Amino acid sequence: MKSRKLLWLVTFAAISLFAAFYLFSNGEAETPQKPLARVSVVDSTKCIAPKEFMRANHMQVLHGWERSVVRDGDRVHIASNGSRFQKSLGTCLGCHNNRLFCFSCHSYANVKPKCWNCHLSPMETQ
Amino acid sequence: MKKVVMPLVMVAILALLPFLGVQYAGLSYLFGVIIPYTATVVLLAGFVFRMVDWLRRPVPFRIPTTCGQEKSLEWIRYDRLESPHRFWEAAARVLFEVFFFRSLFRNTKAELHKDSNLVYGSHKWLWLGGLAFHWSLLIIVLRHSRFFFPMVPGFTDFLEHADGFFDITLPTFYSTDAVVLAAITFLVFRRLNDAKMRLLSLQTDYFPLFLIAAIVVVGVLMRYVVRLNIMPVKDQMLRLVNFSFDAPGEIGALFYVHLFLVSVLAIYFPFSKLMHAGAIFLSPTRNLPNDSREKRHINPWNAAIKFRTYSEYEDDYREKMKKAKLPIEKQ
Amino acid sequence: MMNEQRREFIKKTALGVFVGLGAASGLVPAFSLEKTALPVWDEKPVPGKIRWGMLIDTRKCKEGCQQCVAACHHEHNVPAFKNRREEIRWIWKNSYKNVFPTADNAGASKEIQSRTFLSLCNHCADSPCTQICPTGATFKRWDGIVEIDYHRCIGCRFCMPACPYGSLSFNWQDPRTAIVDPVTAYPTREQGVVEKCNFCSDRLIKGLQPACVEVCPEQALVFGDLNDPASDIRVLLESNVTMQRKPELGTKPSVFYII
Amino acid sequence: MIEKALKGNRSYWIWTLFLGALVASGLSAYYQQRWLGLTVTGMGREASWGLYTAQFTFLVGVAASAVMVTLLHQKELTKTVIIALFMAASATLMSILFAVADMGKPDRLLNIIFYTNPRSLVFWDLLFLSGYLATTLTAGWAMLGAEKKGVPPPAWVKSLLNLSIPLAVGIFFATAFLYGGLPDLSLWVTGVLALRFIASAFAAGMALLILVTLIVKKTKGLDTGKEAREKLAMVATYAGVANVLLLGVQFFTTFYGNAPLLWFSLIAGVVSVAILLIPASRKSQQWLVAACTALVLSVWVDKSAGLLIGGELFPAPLGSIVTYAPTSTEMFVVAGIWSFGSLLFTALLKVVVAVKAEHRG
Repeated sequence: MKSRKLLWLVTFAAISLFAAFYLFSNGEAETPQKPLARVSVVDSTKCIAPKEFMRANHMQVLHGWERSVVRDGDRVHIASNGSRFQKSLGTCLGCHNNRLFCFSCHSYANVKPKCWNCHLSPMETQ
Repeated sequence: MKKVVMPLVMVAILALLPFLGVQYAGLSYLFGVIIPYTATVVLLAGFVFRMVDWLRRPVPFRIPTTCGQEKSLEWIRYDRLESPHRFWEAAARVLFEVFFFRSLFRNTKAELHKDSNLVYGSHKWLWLGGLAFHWSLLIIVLRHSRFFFPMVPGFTDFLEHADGFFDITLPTFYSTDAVVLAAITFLVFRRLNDAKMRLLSLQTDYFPLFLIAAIVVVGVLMRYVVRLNIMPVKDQMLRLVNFSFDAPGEIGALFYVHLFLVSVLAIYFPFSKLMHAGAIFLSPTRNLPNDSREKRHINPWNAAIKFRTYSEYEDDYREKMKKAKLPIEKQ
Repeated sequence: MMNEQRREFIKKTALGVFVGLGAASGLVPAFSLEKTALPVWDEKPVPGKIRWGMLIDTRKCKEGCQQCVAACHHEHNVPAFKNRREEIRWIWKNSYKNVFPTADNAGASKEIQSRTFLSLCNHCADSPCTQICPTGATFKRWDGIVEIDYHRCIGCRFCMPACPYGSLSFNWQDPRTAIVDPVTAYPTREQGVVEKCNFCSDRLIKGLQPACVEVCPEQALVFGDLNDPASDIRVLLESNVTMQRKPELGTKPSVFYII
Repeated sequence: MIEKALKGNRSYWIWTLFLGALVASGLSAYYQQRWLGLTVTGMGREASWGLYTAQFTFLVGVAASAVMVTLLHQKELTKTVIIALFMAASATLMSILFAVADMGKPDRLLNIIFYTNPRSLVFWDLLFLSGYLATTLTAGWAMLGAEKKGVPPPAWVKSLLNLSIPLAVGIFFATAFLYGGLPDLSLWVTGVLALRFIASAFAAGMALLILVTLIVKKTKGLDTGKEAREKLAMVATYAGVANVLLLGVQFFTTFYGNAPLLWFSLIAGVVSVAILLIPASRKSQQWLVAACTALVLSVWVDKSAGLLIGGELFPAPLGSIVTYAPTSTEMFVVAGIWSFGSLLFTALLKVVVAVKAEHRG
């Protein structure tokens, strides 16, 4: 019985040592560099996707943008027709510049996402 | 096995009906307007009918179940909840049953151990599962009130906020969705797991479970996976609560599946075990005060009994009694 | 079409006064959010390709000048809480002793010791804050910038004592109450998250220099790619004696100082 | 079984209601904190940790040490094991609650699971803690259930207990290295930190366990045995001696000297250890109570004040010294969480006592 407990402890100690090595070791590889691609500034007045799609999926699009912009630094959205947009809430609100654009539907359906906790909402600007 | 598969197939067919009907036959008016109204009428009328029917049945005897000290002498403390003596005490007992499932709380389970002794241990899993299931369902139903009011009432806001506390998904994740699915899974497996429970369970036990599970799953799919456009849904629900017969707008077929299954549940409700929702208030072992010793309870259908007192008897037979030299009280 | 149906219906319900506003709101003039343009990088960035760094020539930095601080804090909606307890700062000036507490002071002249030095997040190559963060909200970007994902931060504040430079600030209360002149181009933060300098990653994608670098009247700040041997910053680093803050901790800061 | 916690005498209910009232006031204070932000606490830019973190550290130690009763594996302790398990569970729950109370955005708590950072010791600590809570509570409850039925506990209880031990060790290491790895909490970054964390945890944990068994004995007449308490007192003594020595070392190597609360901690520690070292006083109940109380207080003060440095100084990353004083809101939340844990522990103990009484009578 005692020996089994000892075995447990030894196993655990081994795992934690291994984990500690993994945790505190430094594993960041440096890759060779390549010149930056530069693209001309484009502005679009068309929406990134058809209305019906956006109605159902805008939150998913925005959520995906948020993740890829913040985490991966991928800033460019390529629409299905090949046109390019910057992934930004401003891209949407630049065209949909009705101050109540978000709020009329969202208050009707009582859906309250937390976007405006940080992003300045159209209602707050003037 | 048939007892489990049949209800499953039934629910699957019921789910497919509106899907095919709306997607391929364009029956959105039938599934979006006619059936919901019908179901509501059936639910309300059926519920009232069953309740009135039960209420009119006379309760012949006081048959409260008690497990506490009965009210007797003033200086003996009695158990107000376990042996209620007044109406309010009995009402409190019923309400404890309704809100906290007190009788399930007492469940025990017999176990046969190796050394062949039978032991009883407390077994609260059904109580816990039942509480989780019913309370989550209640919160989910109340939360749906956001579809029925143009301006959402404050308590719905509060419920949504509390239920959606954990900021995980985008449409906000509701904890009750997960809890109710877990609870249903438990309640189904509870019946399947044990030979005795399998024997006791009938199709009518599995069907409502599967039906509610299907409603929840479709709801979850609509919200988190397919992400149905919510605007025409709210339009349609507002129309329904305003008794409008206008045709619904463009809504995904899944919504009709959800709505149809709810309608089926509503229609099924008054004619099934689901009526325990109303019946629990009428269960005589729970709602009767235990006062048989202080009040005389008479069967309502008993014919009036003609009692004959001794003095009447004596009046009738006084002369004969005198002759027989029997002692009489009045001369 | 749908909107019309809905509007008509709302009229029927008679309660949808506020909601009805939405439909009639074409009357409200357009609000002023800037139009976005495509960023200067249009492909998915390669991790490790660049490592942004900054060189601060403290000899040029003027005493009393707060232009970089003001520009940064304005650009990023940094709230101006007055009390020291709740103060939030991305870039600020501090005394020699506080900025280089572990440096050997024997060689530093009186003049140096009396000056103030800019301090900001060092965007360390081996950053303790990203290591301790339980959710990966504070993370190392592909370009060496240590960024905070404000959507993910749980506000546990373990990063704050983990950072040897005191670069992180916590939003003890709603920061919006203390933002003097909010800008629409950059979001604010919310109550309960940690924040810090982001090396102006928001400006870099527009092809601009960081706000502090751009605004400095003395050009005391140089910003560039530490991995690019031809960049200004590399040239300057090779031709000058520079120092980093607390180099003995092995965090490998990306901010260098010419004293 | 839990229904046994719903029946009790007057003093039981008074105690329960008292705790309940404290929980309620803690909740309302926490609601204020949720609404207005952590600005309602005394914490600030430089003193970013306060009372909550201190309670967390203390309770983590108490929790992880309690399970070691199972490791001792001695006959005299069999009656104490369940109490120790429940104490561990309650303390773990409290420590998790303190961690959550300290968070700026508790609604994102689950991000720790969804966006795991395996390099983060915070993640491992919380993972071990939740696993530990689950194992100790389940194992204790199953053992109690078996006892009530008068049958041997199910076989899996043994595995759970075996699992809880490495989890406890994991908690010790994760917490100690978590603080040890912070470059600028200079007071914590000493070679002896991890050792002292473990020593003080054992001292406080065992002392608290002794006190609990004494309280149970006094109020409910359930005696877990004098021998058991002596065994625990032995462990507490060893750990206490080690802790006092290590604390003394720290005293003379860092600037603890001008913090009065830490002086209190050191003196209380020395006195309690001295009492425990003398066999005669260790065997007397009054002296045992006094020593254990002093020991618990000593460690508690050291954990609180050691982190906050006597409520006077806090070595901020940039070397400046900042004042930290907890606000009343903070204290109400702390009292609320402690009461919640005590309420849970009381209920669990009530069940233990009722089950054991059933078997005697």
